[in-house]
Amino acid sequence: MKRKNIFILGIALLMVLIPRAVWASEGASPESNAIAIDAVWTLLAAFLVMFMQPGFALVEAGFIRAKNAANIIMKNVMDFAAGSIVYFLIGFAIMFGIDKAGIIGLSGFGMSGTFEHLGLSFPIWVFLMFQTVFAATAATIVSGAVAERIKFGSYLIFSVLITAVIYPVVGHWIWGGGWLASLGMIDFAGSTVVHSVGGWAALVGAFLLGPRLGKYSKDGKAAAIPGHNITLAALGVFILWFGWFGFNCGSTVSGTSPDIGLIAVNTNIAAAAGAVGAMLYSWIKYRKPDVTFTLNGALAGLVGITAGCASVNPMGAIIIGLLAGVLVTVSVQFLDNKLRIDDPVGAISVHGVCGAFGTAMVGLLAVDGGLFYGGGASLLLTQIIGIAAVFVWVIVASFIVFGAIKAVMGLRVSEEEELGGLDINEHGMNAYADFMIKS
Amino acid sequence: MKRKNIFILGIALLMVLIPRAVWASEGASPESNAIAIDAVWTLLAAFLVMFMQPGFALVEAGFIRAKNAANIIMKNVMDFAAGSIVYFLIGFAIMFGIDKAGIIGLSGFGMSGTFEHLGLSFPIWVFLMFQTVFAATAATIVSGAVAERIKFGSYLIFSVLITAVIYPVVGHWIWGGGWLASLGMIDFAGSTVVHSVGGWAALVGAFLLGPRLGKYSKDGKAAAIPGHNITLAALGVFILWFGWFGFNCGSTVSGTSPDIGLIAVNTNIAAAAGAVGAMLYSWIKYRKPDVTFTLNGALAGLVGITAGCASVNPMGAIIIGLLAGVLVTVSVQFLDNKLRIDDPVGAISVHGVCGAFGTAMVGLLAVDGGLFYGGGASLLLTQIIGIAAVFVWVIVASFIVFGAIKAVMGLRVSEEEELGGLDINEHGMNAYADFMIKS
Amino acid sequence: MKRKNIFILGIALLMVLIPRAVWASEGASPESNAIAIDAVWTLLAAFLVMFMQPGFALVEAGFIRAKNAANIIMKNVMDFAAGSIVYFLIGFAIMFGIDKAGIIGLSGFGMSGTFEHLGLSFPIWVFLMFQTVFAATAATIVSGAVAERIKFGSYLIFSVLITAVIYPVVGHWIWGGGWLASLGMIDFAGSTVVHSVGGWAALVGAFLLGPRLGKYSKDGKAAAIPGHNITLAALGVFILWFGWFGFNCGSTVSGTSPDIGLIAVNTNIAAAAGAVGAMLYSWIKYRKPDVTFTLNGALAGLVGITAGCASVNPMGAIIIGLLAGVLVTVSVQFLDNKLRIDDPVGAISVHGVCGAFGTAMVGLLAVDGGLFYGGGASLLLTQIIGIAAVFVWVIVASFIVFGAIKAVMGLRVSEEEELGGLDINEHGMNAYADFMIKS
Amino acid sequence: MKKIEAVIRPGRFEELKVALKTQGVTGMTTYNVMGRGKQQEVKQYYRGQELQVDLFPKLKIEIGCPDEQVEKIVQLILEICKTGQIGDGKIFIYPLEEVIRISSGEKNLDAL
Amino acid sequence: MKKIEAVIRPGRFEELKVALKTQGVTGMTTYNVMGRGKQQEVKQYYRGQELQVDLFPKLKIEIGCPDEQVEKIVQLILEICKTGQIGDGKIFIYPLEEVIRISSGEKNLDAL
Amino acid sequence: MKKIEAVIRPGRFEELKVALKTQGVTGMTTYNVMGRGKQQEVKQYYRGQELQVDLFPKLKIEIGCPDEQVEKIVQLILEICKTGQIGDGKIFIYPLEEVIRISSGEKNLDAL
Ligand SMILES: Nc1ncnc2c1ncn2[C@@H]1O[C@H](COP(=O)(O)OP(=O)(O)O)[C@@H](O)[C@H]1O
Ligand SMILES: Nc1ncnc2c1ncn2[C@@H]1O[C@H](COP(=O)(O)OP(=O)(O)O)[C@@H](O)[C@H]1O
Ligand SMILES: Nc1ncnc2c1ncn2[C@@H]1O[C@H](COP(=O)(O)OP(=O)(O)O)[C@@H](O)[C@H]1O
Repeated sequence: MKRKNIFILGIALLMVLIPRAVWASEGASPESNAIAIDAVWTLLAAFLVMFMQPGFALVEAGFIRAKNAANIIMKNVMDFAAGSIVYFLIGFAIMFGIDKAGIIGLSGFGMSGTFEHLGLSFPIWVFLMFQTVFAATAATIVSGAVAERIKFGSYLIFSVLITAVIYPVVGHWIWGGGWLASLGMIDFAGSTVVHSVGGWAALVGAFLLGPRLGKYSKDGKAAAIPGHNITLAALGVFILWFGWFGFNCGSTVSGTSPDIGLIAVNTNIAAAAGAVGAMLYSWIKYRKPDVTFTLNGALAGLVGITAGCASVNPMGAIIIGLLAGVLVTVSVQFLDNKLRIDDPVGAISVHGVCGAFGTAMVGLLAVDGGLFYGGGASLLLTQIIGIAAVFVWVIVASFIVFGAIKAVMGLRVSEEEELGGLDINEHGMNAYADFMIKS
Repeated sequence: MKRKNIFILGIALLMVLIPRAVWASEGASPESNAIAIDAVWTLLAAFLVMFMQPGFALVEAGFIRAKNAANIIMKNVMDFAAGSIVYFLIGFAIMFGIDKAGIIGLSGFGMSGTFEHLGLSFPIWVFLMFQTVFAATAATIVSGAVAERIKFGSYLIFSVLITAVIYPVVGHWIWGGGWLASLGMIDFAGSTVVHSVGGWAALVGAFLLGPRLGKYSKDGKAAAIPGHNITLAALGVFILWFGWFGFNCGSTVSGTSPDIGLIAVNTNIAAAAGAVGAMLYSWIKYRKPDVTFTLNGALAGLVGITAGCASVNPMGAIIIGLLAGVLVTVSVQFLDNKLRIDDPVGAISVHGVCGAFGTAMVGLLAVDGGLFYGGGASLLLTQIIGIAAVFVWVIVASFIVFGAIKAVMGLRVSEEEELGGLDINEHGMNAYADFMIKS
Repeated sequence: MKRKNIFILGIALLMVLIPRAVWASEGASPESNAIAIDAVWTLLAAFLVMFMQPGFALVEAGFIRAKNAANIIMKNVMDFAAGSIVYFLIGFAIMFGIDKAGIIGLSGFGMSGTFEHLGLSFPIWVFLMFQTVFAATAATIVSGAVAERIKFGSYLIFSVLITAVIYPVVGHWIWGGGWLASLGMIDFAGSTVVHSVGGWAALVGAFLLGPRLGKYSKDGKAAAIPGHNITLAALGVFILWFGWFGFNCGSTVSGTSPDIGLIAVNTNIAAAAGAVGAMLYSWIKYRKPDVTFTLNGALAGLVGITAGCASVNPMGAIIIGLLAGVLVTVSVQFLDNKLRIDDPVGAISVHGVCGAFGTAMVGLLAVDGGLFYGGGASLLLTQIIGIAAVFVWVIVASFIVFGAIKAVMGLRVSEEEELGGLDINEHGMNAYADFMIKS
Repeated sequence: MKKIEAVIRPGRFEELKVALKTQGVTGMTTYNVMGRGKQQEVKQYYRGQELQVDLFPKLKIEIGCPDEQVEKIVQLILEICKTGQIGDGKIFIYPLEEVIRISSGEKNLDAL
Repeated sequence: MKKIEAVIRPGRFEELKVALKTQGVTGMTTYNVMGRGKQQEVKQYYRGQELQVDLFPKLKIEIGCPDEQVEKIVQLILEICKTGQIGDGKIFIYPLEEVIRISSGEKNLDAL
Repeated sequence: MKKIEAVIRPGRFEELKVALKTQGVTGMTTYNVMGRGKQQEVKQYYRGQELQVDLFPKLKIEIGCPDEQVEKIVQLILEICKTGQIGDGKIFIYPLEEVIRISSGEKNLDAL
């Protein structure tokens, strides 16, 4: 067998099983290799992003009480499962179908028709895979904020609709050739597209649901409701940090891009700075370094750098991370004590607030076009327009969807169910059958 | 340093440490790059598949009682450890050694001799790595079904023998140029080769061991024995889902293959559909969406799509997943209540039953050759022959091996040890020393 | 759009967001592709190595008591977070800056200036990313040995200093063109550079801190202090095993290297042999296969093979692994009973002792240059010189740093804080708020 | 002296604790128990198997107190923990012969 | 009234619970304890260190009942929980002065 | 016979257990409880919210023993568990009417 014929290689024995034409049967070329590198990179990144799902699941589970752990797990499994199907059927078409007036895509439902207008070199499936895991990320953010009290069925319906419509519309605006893309908004890997969308939807959900029983005393003071497994929550954060390399670096959708190294460094160092920022702030403010804030801080740094990971330099990434780390703790306190919106895991602050913050910071710190680098205020302005537009759309759409669900079937479990826990009442089981659970 | 000389690059400083000739010292060529892409892809996929080991470990641990958690963990560590060595020494030779009569390979024990007949472009080690983690997967499936009552030593011996002989023989038949490969059976990534083999061996093990104490009341009614950590079990499922991308997409053993994107999409959507199918079915049947069935359903979808992931389209994948999700819950009930075979984690249903199901579905849904696509019944027939042959071989071989172990040293721990837990009695410790365990 | 123009591809829609020049705008070439493959490989390996952080966190958390779990988690998060920043600012420059007398690098602080002397083909950021996660690994080893009693602040300071100075100096000697590199020392992926450095620093820390309260009875007998979550510890080991593929295979910093397959096989089989070795040894010695020793054994195998993973053959890897597995259990006992140094997780034995052992074994088993392969004693001698030099440097430096911290602010929490647990006393919370914790 | 043992709904405990404190009763010992009175079994399904849940999680509070405080404490418990539904819990009262404070060696009423 | 406290092998509980129910005894409170009577220590190794295990997991059941039921319940426990081996457990009987059902305020025999 | 109930600092238990054994007292039942006497609340912050910690983890030991052993055991507990600080714990002594060893059916003093 000659070296040259690598495309008819593989394992001869397995060849029977490979039913389709290989890449370029006429032989390897620099072009076909470059396409392969891009495809391999994009897929591996997609796998990493998919792995963020258990990251979210663990953070959310760890930050809430043991009696609701199986329920939150179930929500996380199902938003990814249902989301994968619905994004395949509807979401992708809205996001990347042929553009209508810069507002929405409207071709390719069920992956039918052509996606030639995307100008992809590799098969559309590679791109679909990558976009599916992004869509699922947006959906999964919501579950944390509405945890411990939302009905399972109601949650599922919202989850399907955010993946089918609410998120893809924003995605179309910014990544699908829509009006914000035309304005030149920079949201490289989705601080706004993915995280703020999830965060603002979470805000609406948590607001409409109201706080958990016992969260506020009669005199309105917020109580601490400690999470049941900080070890697992931390594992979740590490998994997210790991998966985020796929999220940000993979957003080049190209392994031949020379930017991937810088993006990785920026991503990592912003997360690091976020953890440091939150830890120091909580240490000073509460006399002890707070573990859950530090964990939130790392995520805040990651969310913050997502928009600008390919536009800023590492110093910029450190600044974004540090500030996001502080911002997230301030924001959690603000929601808790001032707005009285009960978000058990800090999802609104981490994803909504820090997503918007990170997107805005690109306007200041982008090496190419940022205000601090002499690029003037125009990029900053564009960013702010984008942030505001997405905020308005998501809040309005979520109000309609959550509101309709509330009207039709109710959002919240009964008081008794909430006290007894969603695990036993919604799923007939306990997550930790063998352990004594403290009351 | 010239751009061109990239092959003598790397980090100059590190070069001292690289003792061997680099890929193609005469310079990069499209061919050498394509080989490198294939090697990189195959290795990364192998790493992902290796990571399925903790996935299995967590699902199994989470679904059983706390008093046996360290024991199941230990079994999972050791079947991979012992399996890696024994597959290197024996298994690979039987599976990929030079064919004897379509039945068995018989050259290359201890990786000696040549493997030129495989026609691999990249070094044999890449392929060995990939195949090792597959072999370990087959072995590890068994531990769940025999959990909470099998002797540690007895389990280890079976585990070594399945990896050394039982699995490689099947592997040879279907992937190693054996008689089923010649018939044209399609089992792309191993619904049958890996999963059914594990599942049928699990069936024999669980049957010979008998049910756990307390599983059946005197009047023969099956009792529920809740798992001790659903959060970890769910993490295990997510890890498996993640690793499965390596399992299926990596089975191209080629990153230059244009199929990898479609395979990824099919894999993901079948898992999603499996979770949806199992959830809906359990919701209707038991009035509540069952968490552990949903988790099993996702795995069932993955097992089901494994055979046909490169042959069906995403719609086919959804169908396979949905049906597998329903099938797994029906099968678990059937084993529990009708056959009275006690499988604590559902391994027989997930891997054995859904593996066979998925393999058969290729005969219907393969775009190229499937009955529903006008390909006639011949592929379906071939698939069924393959399923049946593997079933017979594994059942017979497992009966012999498990039976011999039972005769010589016994399979099951004493009643007292079972009641007290395998952790304390087989390993002298508890998995959760600091926690109060409910009785 | 022509196939050829793959470099201006990507998704047309996303292009707006990609602010920088792509790899080689003039088109794909074999050279540019090879660079891309190397960059992709190195980055993916770096991500895997980063994922070792939760591996360490879980092993350490699982092996200690529940009352200190959040604290150890916090230390693991923070050493990676703080370490990433400080290595960016200082460590990388010391390790890979322009060499001074073979002792230290002194250029490129804050990644300023040029790193042309490294002769890298891909952007420096790729390399920085890879090196950052290695540096963090060295730091994180220490936390396990000093667990359950060191002050959080004191730990953090040491952690920053090991990443900024102690580790980079050794890195420079062996990987940065320093004097040990010149001698021809082989430490491919860092048995000595990373693991021994961490292990010896851990030794000093554990020694200066003294044993945990209750570890030794009045008559000097060591007590067992069981870990609180063996399931999570095992997950940690599996994660480390998984990440180690990135650690060792990625150390080629080249995906076009033909060695990556062999390195993967060696890594895997040494880990397997380590687990087997430790299990068998403990089974014989204590009549039961010890779970935590088996877990340590797998890690010992991995640490042991790290130096020689590209120099030995799989048989050599099995030997190294088996011996390391036995060695680690002997060493743990020796430290516990003879030296009375209390290392809750076995970090000193796993990383320090087995790191040195593995480095030495290269001198015997390297196919090219090893004593057993007729290469004479010179390589062995070099290896031993390297081991000794690193031992002396790390011990002395750690004594100075830990000693200074002890003198200035104290190392150890108060007796009362230790009894009550570091979680509540250092961070004001419990890791498992909902569970009854046994006393 | 008496020992009052109250088995209550866990969700009621916080309020009770605060109320007791306002009455000057701080000494108490609590732990989780599983129990059942006349409360009905609940049928659950786990993996499709019926599961009779006939023990429910409760919180037990033990309070050692002088005879004359018993009534007040019982009243308080009834007030706060009563929803009128089965499952509210029960109060048991035992004779208590001696109490000793370990830190001081004080005995009986001085020790409470 | 009496309080019966039985410390038994956890594995025997399910059967005992069912048997008690057939006798009309449903009221009970249970929790996990660690205990030891004359049962021998067991030597274990953890990471090579000897570990004296001298407390064993047991289940404690508390049943408040009228005086005349005591004997029947004790008999039932002896019947079901006795294996004849050391470690079977122990039964303790205490005087119980008062019982109050929280949901209704009923007292004593009415409350049981 | 009496039942001695001691609520102590968990950290003191190992030593106490050994000391009791040297006195021939091995029978005991232990479990974890949360409790409070006159010990002061501690203020903690969790995610920036104030958290009043007013129940502390303690270990409860129950020992059934003949009347004449009570004093010896109480002395031992005082000796070993007393640090002089509030929070050391408390000892409660109750009347115990009957004890039965399940494995043999032996009663009262024979059963202890
Ligand atoms: N006879 C009894 N002996 C011991 N504990 C009891 C008894 N009756 C009730 N309890 C405890 O009180 C708790 C609450 O009882 P509840 O169901 O309210 O009683 P009832 O239904 O008789 O009012 C039970 O969960 C159990 O722990
Ligand atoms: N004197 C005692 N005081 C308190 N609890 C006891 C006493 N003796 C035994 N127990 C409890 O009863 C359980 C079972 O005791 P067991 O070992 O069967 O006693 P024996 O060996 O005296 O028959 C013990 O684990 C312990 O919890
Ligand atoms: N009156 C009481 N009733 C029941 N338990 C008590 C009482 N007083 C104290 N305890 C228990 O004893 C433990 C130790 O009490 P401690 O704080 O030392 O008491 P004091 O401060 O009164 O000396 C408490 O945590 C609690 O569990």
